[in-house]
Amino acid sequence: MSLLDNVWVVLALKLGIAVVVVFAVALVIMFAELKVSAHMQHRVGPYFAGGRWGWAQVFAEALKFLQKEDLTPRDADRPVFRLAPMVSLLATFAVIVIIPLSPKLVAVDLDLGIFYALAAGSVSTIAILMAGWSSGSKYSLIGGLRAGAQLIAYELPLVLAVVGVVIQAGTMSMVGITEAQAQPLFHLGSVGISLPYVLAGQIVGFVIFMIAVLAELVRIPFDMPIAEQELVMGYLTEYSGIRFTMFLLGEYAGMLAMSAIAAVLFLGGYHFWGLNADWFGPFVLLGKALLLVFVMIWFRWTWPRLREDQLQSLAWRWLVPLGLANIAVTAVLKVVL
Amino acid sequence: MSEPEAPGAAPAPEAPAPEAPPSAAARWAALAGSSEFSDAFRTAKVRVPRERWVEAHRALKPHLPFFGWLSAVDWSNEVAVGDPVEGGPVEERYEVLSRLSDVTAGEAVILSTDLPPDDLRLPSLTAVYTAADWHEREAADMFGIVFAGHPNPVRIYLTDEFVGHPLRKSYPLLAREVKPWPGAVEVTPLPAAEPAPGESGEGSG
Amino acid sequence: MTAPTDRDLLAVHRSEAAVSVELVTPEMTLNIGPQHPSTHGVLRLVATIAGERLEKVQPVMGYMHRGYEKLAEVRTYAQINALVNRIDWVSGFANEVPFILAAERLMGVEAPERAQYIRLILTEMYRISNHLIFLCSFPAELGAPTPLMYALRERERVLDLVEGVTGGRFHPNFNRIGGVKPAAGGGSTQRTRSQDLSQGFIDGTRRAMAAVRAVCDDLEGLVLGNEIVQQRTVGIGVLPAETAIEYAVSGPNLRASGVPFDLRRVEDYLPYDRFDFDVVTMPNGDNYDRCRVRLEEIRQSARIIEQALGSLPGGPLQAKVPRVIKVPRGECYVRAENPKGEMGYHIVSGGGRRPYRVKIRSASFCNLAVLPWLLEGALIPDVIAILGSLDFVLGDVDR
Amino acid sequence: MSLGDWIGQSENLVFLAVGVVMLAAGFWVVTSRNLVHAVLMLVVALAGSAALFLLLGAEFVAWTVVLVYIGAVVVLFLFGLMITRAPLRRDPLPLDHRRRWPAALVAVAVFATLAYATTAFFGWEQGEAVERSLTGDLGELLFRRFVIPFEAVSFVLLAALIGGIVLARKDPRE
Repeated sequence: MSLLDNVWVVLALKLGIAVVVVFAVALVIMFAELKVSAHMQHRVGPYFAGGRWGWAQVFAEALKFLQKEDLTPRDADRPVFRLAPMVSLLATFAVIVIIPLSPKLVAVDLDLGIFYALAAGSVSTIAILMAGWSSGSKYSLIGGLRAGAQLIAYELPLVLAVVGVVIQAGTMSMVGITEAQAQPLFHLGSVGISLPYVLAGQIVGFVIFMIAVLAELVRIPFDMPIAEQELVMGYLTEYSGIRFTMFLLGEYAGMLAMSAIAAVLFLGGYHFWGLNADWFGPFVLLGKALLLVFVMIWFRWTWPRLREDQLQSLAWRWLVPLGLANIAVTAVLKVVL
Repeated sequence: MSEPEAPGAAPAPEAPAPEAPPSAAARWAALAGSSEFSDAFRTAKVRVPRERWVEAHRALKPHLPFFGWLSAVDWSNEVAVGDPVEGGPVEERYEVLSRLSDVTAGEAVILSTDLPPDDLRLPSLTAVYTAADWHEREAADMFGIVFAGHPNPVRIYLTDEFVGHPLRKSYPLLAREVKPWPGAVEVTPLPAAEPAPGESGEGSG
Repeated sequence: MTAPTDRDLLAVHRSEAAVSVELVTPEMTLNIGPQHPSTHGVLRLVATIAGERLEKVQPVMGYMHRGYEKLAEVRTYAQINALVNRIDWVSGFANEVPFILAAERLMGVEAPERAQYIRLILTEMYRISNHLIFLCSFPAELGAPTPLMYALRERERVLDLVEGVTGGRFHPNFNRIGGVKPAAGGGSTQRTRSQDLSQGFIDGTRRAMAAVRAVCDDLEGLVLGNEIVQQRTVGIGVLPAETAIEYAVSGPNLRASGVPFDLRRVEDYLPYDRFDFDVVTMPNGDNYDRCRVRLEEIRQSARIIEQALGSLPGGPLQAKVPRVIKVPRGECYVRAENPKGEMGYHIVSGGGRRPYRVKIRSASFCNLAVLPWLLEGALIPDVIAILGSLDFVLGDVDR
Repeated sequence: MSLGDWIGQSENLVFLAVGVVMLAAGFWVVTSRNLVHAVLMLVVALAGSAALFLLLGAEFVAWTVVLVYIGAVVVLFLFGLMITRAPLRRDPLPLDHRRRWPAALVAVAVFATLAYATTAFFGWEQGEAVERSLTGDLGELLFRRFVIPFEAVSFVLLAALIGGIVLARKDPRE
């Protein structure tokens, strides 16, 4: 019994650390969005808070959100309305748990790691639908509907893109996939050269994965469910104060989580040529993930938004067939090579 | 876009008066079937009787397809705000104006008709010019003119509870009555300048 | 009002189930506005939607109706001039021009050449400013906020120059009957080289025009060249020429439908006939063309301004007018090519210091009338895009 | 094995707790007057079944339940409900209660059939505990031994899919 208790204690500790780290990085990403967008638009961005570069801006905003009134509209379905942000945040954290930071630093290493991540991530759809419906506002409802349609459409390409990687690596474990990418692919003289999957056959999968991730995260150019100019923030319209903050945090934590997963699946995870994964692993992985996050921010501030039907046709006409073709090619190559 | 090739401009030489080419207003008046027109201030204006209002528009439409605007003037000797017309009383009536133009050469005319103040009804132009829709709703709001046959005769600017028709001369400007506009004394001579003759001298305190 | 019991609702439910065997998507009435990020002010669209498609839409206006036509009856001409540049606040000066021209025509006064040139330059600068606002707000409505900053930065330069001359940015109130206002310390109507233009205005304007052209090139590449923008605009909100004329759409919206009608060419008002510029038209009349037309018009306006700066005549700023402006009896309508379309004033003068009646023909009001036609059957995202592409200002709609 | 021993094992305690939650959620699903609430309770019930699979060590099946049933099927349910007749206000949508007894009968019959089939096939003996993941075995079973039933089911599902599209699609001539 005491051992079991210990396991739970350890797990709780790990989870606590994970939550703190994720919050910290999410705040960094928020700040990066403020600054990056500002520089892309010839602005300075946050400047005063904290004295230098406005580094305290995100904390100031977090405080502002926390002290705002937590409103629940009269027509809202109270329990569902209040539960939705928590479900959203929970789903995101459930994904983050399985990301391996180094060969030894893994909160949970599941056999089915990536499969679990996809399953946990799909729960966030429910949270969005809950938020959209329970707000009692037509704009929220339309936003929720759009989100539902969009997330269903992009779940499939996401899974298909992952399947290619799984076939090539021969495992679903996140650690296993990372290690598979560290295996020497070919030899130059006596030196074995390893390549991350994005360079070793899964470039199509990577592109599909990233597009689907953008859609899953409801980021521009796929942010129709919140579409401020059309739906006045869609399913977020009625949220305020701490619950809005939870959605916001969920978005940035989700960006981090999905980028980290993409880094594990396609960019070699914690491995980087010549760096000791045990020591530098966490930084390498974080660096790769933040690079992808930067790309997401970059897209956000340069592109307009697609229309819902255009997004659907992109998913079904291009991404799904491409994903299937990718799987077929990968499977054939796996057998042949 | 192609067919209204401004025929108003081309047949000008064939017009009856040989010594002076007839004014644009005369040509439009002939087309609209009216003999009352004026060309003052480079603004061609043709008066038609109320009965011929829609017909006149229909006759002009092939030449002037662009419906600029429609509005009205409340000619009244008793005014609640502003100045009455100088130089004697006017014939009390509501004058409805509509401006038509083309989209090639800038040919244009204002059609006008008179309504007696106690019978503000006029057939709607919406069947001829679609664009008249909102303008007629506005005129109905502002002057209380009833446009018979309008497809959507709801108020456009004012709320449903609003009483009165603000652009009638009998409608007071309440804000003005509560607090007189300083415009009454607005002309103050510059300190250096000598007081100008006329009203400004009276206005300066 | 008592709440319906479950039993009542059940009865309704059963009868519905009996009538409609298949599940139909219920129609929903969506109020877009009056408080909405994309309605350019307080416009309300009562839309009947099925799914995301608009079945019918009814614009509701009047939230900003300020009664300018009534106010004009109690104000002198100079005071009305300060009023009318608030109609379309994005292009303030351009609102003043047709009003002053109408008053001048009734009085038989003509402004001196230099004043006319200054009017023309300022009008074109406001046209640039207006179109830059369009070019930055339109992508923002498609979800791209960044062009906003690019376009607004150059607009600031233009407005700074305007401010240097007129002292105002949005509401210059710079026109006077018979000319324009002499700048600071002025007051003389006779000074030949008067202090009308601020120091460095000409050079500054030339530089600003170069910057405006540069930002136009940027926007052409980054906004109009963007595939997503093209997907969202090409073939969307098509307004054929016949419909545009039928609904009396004017200005860039009309020219985007392929009708080469520009009052600067047609009407004889400011010395436009001395300058070389193109009337820009586009063939398709969709959102994309409405965007392109405005982009090109910025370039043409820059062309006009550069020519006008090169041939700016000297001379007085003001014609001789009586100290107290009294306009003789009569009526006339003067229209001008405003940034948004045909703007005109029908002034009926009773012979006094105040007009008897002023009818304001504003471009946005007439351009907006085509909205229900354009929006029928559109998807909600396209509704916002079409709305934005028409470029209206609610002050110009409601007056 | 006495009841005390049975309860003494922590897995059984968890099983009991999950079972109770599932039962309560299931009851809520059929009694709730709010369709959306009912569907959300269905999510709880499905999550419970995923938890049960986890207890059994069948990770793959558990995550499949989450991914397919919660992530896709329920989302589709909610989507369909919201687009048709989910009430935006809080007033409950009156559901038809006339056929509740036949429905209960069908439910009991299904339960009895499944319970009988399970006990008849596996018996009451305790199965051997499995230590490793069953994913590989599951794959072997599906694609070797049961490949023909598997393909047949896929075919039926495809037919159902096409049928659904045909039914839902309105004739443009109408």
